Amino acid sequence: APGSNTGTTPNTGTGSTASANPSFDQKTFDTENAQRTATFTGDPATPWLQYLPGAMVDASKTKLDHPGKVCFSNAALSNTWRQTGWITMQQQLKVLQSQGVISKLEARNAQDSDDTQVADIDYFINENNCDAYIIAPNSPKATAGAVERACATGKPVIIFDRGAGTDCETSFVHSVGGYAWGIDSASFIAANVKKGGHVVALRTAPGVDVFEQRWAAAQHIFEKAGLKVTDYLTGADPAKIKSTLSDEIAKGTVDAVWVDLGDQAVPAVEAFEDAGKPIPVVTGEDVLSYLRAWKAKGFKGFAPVYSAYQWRTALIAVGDLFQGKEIPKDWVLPQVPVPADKLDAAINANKGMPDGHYASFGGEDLPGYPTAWQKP
Amino acid sequence: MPALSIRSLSKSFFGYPVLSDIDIDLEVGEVHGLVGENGAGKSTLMKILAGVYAPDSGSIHLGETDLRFTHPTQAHAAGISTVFQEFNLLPDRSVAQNIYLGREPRVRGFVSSALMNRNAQALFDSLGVTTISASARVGDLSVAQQQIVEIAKALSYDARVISMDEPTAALADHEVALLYGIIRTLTSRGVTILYVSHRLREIFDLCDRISVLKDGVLVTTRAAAELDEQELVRLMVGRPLSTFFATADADAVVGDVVLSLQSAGNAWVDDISLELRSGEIVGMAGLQGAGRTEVLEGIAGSAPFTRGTVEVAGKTVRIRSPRRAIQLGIAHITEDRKATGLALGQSVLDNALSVVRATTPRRVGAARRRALTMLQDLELSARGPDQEVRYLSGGNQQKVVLAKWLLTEPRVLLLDEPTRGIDVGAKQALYVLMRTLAAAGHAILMVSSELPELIGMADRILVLRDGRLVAELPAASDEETILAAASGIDTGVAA
Amino acid sequence: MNGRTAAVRRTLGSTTATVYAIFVVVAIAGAILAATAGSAFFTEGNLESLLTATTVLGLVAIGQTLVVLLGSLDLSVPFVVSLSSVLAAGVMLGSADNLVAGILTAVVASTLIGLVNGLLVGLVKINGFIATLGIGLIVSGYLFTNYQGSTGQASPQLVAFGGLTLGFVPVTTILMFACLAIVMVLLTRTRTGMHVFAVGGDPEVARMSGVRNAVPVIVAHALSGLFAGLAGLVVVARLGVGSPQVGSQGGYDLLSIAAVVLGGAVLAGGRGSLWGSLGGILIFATIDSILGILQVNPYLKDVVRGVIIIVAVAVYARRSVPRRPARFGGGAR
Amino acid sequence: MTTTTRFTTERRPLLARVGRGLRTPGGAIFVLLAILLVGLFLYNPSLGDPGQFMRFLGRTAPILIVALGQYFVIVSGEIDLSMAAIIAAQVVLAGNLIGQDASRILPVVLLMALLALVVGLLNGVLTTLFRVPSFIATLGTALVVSGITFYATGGAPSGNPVDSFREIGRGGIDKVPVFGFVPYSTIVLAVLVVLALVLMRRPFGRMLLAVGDNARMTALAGASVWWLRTRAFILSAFASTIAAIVLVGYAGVSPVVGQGYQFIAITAVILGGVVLGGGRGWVLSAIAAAFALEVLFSLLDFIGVQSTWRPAVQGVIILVALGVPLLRFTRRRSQTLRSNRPNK
Ligand SMILES: Nc1ncnc2c1ncn2[C@@H]1O[C@H](COP(=O)(O)OP(=O)(O)OP(=O)(O)O)[C@@H](O)[C@H]1O
Ligand SMILES: Nc1ncnc2c1ncn2[C@@H]1O[C@H](COP(=O)(O)OP(=O)(O)OP(=O)(O)O)[C@@H](O)[C@H]1O
Ligand SMILES: [Mg+2]
Ligand SMILES: [Mg+2]
Repeated sequence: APGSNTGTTPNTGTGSTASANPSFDQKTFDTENAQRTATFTGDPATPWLQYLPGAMVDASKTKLDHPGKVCFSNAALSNTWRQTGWITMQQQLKVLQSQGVISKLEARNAQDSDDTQVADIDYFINENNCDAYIIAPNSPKATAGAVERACATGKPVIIFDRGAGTDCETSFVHSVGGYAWGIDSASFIAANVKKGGHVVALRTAPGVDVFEQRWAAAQHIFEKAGLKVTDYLTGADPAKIKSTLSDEIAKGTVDAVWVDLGDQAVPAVEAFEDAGKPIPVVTGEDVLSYLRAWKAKGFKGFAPVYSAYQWRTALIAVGDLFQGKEIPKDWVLPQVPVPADKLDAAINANKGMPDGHYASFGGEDLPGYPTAWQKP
Repeated sequence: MPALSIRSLSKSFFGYPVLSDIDIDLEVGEVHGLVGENGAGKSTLMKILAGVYAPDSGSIHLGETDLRFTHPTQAHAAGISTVFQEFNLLPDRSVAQNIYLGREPRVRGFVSSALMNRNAQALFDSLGVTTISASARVGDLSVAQQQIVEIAKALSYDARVISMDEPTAALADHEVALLYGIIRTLTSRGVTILYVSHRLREIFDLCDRISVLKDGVLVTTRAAAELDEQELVRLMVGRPLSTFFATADADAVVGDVVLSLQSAGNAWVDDISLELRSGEIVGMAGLQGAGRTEVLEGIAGSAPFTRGTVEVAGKTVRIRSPRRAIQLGIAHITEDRKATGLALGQSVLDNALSVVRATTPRRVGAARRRALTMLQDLELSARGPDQEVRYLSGGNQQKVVLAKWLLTEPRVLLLDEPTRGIDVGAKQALYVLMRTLAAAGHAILMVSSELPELIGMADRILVLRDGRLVAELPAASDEETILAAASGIDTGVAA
Repeated sequence: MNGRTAAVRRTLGSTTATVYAIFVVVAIAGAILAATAGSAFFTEGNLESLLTATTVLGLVAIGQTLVVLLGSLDLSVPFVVSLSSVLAAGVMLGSADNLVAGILTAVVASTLIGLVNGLLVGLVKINGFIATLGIGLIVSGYLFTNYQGSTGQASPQLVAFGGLTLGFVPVTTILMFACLAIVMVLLTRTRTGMHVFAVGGDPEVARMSGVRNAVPVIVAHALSGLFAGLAGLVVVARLGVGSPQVGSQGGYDLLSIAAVVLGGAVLAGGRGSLWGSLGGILIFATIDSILGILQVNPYLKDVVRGVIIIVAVAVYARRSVPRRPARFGGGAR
Repeated sequence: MTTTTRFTTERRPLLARVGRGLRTPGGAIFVLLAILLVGLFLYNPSLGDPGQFMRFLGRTAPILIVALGQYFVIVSGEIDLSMAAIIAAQVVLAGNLIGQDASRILPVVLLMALLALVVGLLNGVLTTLFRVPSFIATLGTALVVSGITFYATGGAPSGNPVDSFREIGRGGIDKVPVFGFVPYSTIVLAVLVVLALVLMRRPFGRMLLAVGDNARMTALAGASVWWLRTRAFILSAFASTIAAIVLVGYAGVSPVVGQGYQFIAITAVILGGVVLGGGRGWVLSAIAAAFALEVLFSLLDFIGVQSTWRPAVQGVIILVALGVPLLRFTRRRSQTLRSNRPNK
């Protein structure tokens, strides 16, 4: 029924309705909560190669005696996280090409459309000349059918970022997940705002799984901490974020701002500055625009991370399969947030990078570093 | 028992009465003329009969039944159809589709285009029209042909009462004759015709009885035989019109040549050579489609000449746009004021100032002051300078068009059918105005399809045929001579 | 007879012919470009993709053509597509038994929304642009409030239907053509259909001729809703789930209008054809396909699309200049 | 007995004109705005403080400016769907080219003006000289402009221009008597509104209305129709650019900044009684309508309407605001003669 979920009405102040949020899943919440602090296999210096111990994929059947062609169906390039990842992936490709593992990467960009992505995958299948598929699904359930068709070709299928709503894939590469992200950031707020405090949550868009999970987890934490939450859908439009917050500031106190996408934090911070109010707790993400604003303005911040290096891991996974190296069936990558004490290090390591760059891009060892990431 | 009786019918727009307490009886099989000045309310009355407007009070009886229309369909169903003053055709659809719009014939539930075309063709055959194909696109037809389609459409309803609002305004003489024939056939079948026209000759040719409207009030209904033109005009205008055409002052001087064309031509006209002097009124005659409008458009730059030379006040000029023509002092009053003369949604004042604003924006202030007096001098009938032109009657709209051009203080006035759809009173006022303008040194080139008007007003008459000038006739030529030259049947007079 | 030859001449010289001429040129150019890129354009696989891409937009454009012919617009279609998809998938819930119920729910709801559009435009006389924009916003509010991401599950028959092909021709494409044929009959052989042209050409003339203008307006808008709903069903068949975003993701509002105009219809109403619209969609789909094969950056795709629309419509505008027949030859001065 | 009024040069009394005006759609919007403002003050008394209210007005400035630009185009009988694309392009241009170097502000602003001129000119020339309907022409240029913008930035531009440049959208004059705080954006807005009012009373403005009403007639009156309409498009592109400058100041660079503005602007302009198809409507009504919409959106926030329902409420308000007067007007409309037919 209308009005049964996500929103909260600030004038009644009836707190959150996390338990009623259909996106909330206690089991996944608990799993990801545990994985946040788990120990990962592999060298922490190359986190993109780390994974949680678990079932491995037998790669003997996927071994090729020639460089393989990889077909990549990408959901979109419409935010800076995806751009950062895409650059990292292309640089990784150069390495694998020079090693003679991969011949060619044919990429199609679905521009945020499920239907287009299904068409893209079907095109790859119909053309029948891919040695492996990489799919970054736009929305898990909607692409499930097409992913299953890709699996049916018998070629390896690597899913990364958002899940595929099926488990036919060869391997699913992802960092811990949206719940973990939400838990990291919301716990920071819960620890820094007294009970009964007012949190404004800025949400990008409804219905995108990653965002829904971040929000569901955060909502859960806020509810438990007894915080009053007002959430807004902003479409990531900075003007809307700013005016929304201006209204909130005009109406009463705001003790913290939680965002589900790092880009949104900067205009939120500016709203307090413009109103001449002290900046409260504002969480963000490891995107440099936020990290730099955080450092420059010295408010209480926290940057959860959704590791951008998973883009190269997906390609590495394919390369491993072509070379007959086994890979984890569920390749969970670490997802280490940037707290205040690591802020300076994160900023210094990324000097000269554009504002949209993500600190966890994980490409310092790749050819073309740093210039490849610096061009717009 | 009358075919249709109108009883104490009243209608007002925004509180302004347009028809008050009208009583008219239409007898079976008669042609009933309806005359009156512009804005008298003739078209409004017809639209009420057609179900387009609802009356404020009063009633309409068809035989025994009391009619109340809320939609034009009901008028059609009751046996009343209408030829409207404005065209009511869809240019992108075929002739047959237009005629049967709203009641397309169906065979087993589906519209049959074949049947529709056959019916339409049969209708034209019965009217003796041979030049129109039922499947032709209406937009491809000439204006006159479209008017005939419009008439055919009204006839196709098998109505008992047909109202016609200035059906001949766009017709040539032989087509008018065709219409006369159609009307006679209809009346012999007992159909009643309500006929509106500003051409008094037609009224007397056709009508059995005549009703006169003035300012929305019925002045009288009389048998045509009891009236003559003088009397009718007096009833319409409320005063006698002594001499209809203003005569030129005896001592009026014809001055220098202000406009001269030598072998001018374009895709539509060719080899046009003429001279226009200040203070003179030159008429231009020709059959429908002879190219008179195009000559004016060539001079005024809206369809520029591509050949020959044009001189204005002795200087050779190239007029490639209306703007250039206006700068040279040429004013072009077009033949279709609604489509090309006015912005109907704008006010009287905005329309009057439009040319000045477009060409000499710096003079707008002065022009605004003169505009008000000029509109008063033209005896405009409107609520004020802020009234939308849309709500003025045809004649008053024409006055606004004239005002907007006169405000540019032109040297040369090109008038294309300046009296089309204008009542006698306004016509005469315009004639007087033309004389005054000529006397003040303006040069006037006037196109008209009404020969008496040309003969009465012009100092000399140029005749155009098939895009070429074929004759120049003196002022006092008779209609036959002009027609002969225009049709090429007997070119007794040298070009 | 005379009329018939004139009609034939008109068809040959018509905008629709130009549309298909452009299509052929684009397809040939595409084949050549694809070949230079080391790929083939006319492969069964690619043709199947191309036809699939035509289907959803094609269904939407059928309705949009009706509405544009009428002189109105339908900006609510993307949201109706989404609504239809979530309703159908939500009712079916993956069960074979709920197939009919799901289809009916989706179709009825979509048609009702179209009907409301029609009532607002036809009776309340709100401008079509605004009325359908407003209804679209309302539907989107409903969608975003009640659905978070993909939802429901298509019934297995529907999914099977979505994957069915005859040779390389998807059955859904054939369904789209069937709809096209039905609407064609509606437009040329029924009074309401003919009145769509009349009201689009000049509503006042239509009214004066005894047409009840509201009827074609309401019917056309309702059908536009219906076809958007069918498009939503095809989406469910392809994706297997309903999605509250799928319509806006597809940009079906502006894309369908652009396709209809690319097909030679005049936005002011009264002029256009279904075949033309289909041609418009084929052109779009072909260009998309070629640019995809050439791995052109998706943003440059938009640039190409924009240029094609403008150029094509400019060409039509040039051709349809009404000219008085010239009597004398040219000859500059 | 005589019922026809002869022509008088007098105008009706001011009060009568105002009264009549308020009953037209263009006038009713002021009433609606007043009601909404009362609601806004009730739900958020802090806005009663002049400084707060000026801040509020200031942040609505970009959309109001966009509506202003759209007004010129709509009143001339066309429509401009390229505004959001121009805003995005200009915002990206400012972010990428000015960067952190204040000395580049002037040249980049000039470049932005040039871009506005080119796009406006293109829109105008395509619709007038090439007779591509403006809906399509501006949709096309929008695709081209935004396609190039996003191609050049890879899809997701980022990176704000230097703070001094952003001052125009963020800053203001403090301690102004009466107002307290006056954001620069309100000053920009005020200047533009006054300019627009003046422009619409000048021959250019009157002729723009005439073009929207009857383009053929305007051409024959010696006006250059293509140039009139093209200037409207150029004004619209400049409005988008100014809005972009204010926006990039207010909000910073983002691919979605300005998205959907043209639809809000078109809605506002029509809500303000300006007729799609041209020839009618007052510029101040259009601005008032745009402001009313912004007030409405804020009011919804204050009332606490669930955020996902907001588009729906917006849709309902638009339909009610337009539908109710129309229901009242259609009865009168049907009495009047044929409504102004499009000039084909
Ligand atoms: N084939 C045609 N197609 C479209 N319009 C035409 C065509 N022929 C003539 N016209 C227009 O119809 C009108 C009458 O034709 P034309 O100008 O050739 O004759 P005219 O001598 O000016 O006659 P009149 O002024 O009595 O109508 C003009 O406005 C002309 O532009
Ligand atoms: N829809 C309308 N709204 C307001 N006023 C109108 C409307 N239609 C006509 N009028 C006014 O009603 C009066 C009568 O107009 P009508 O068109 O009936 O005159 P007419 O006798 O047909 O004149 P003409 O000979 O010029 O055609 C005019 O003053 C006109 O301005
Ligand atoms: Mg009349
Ligand atoms: Mg003529």
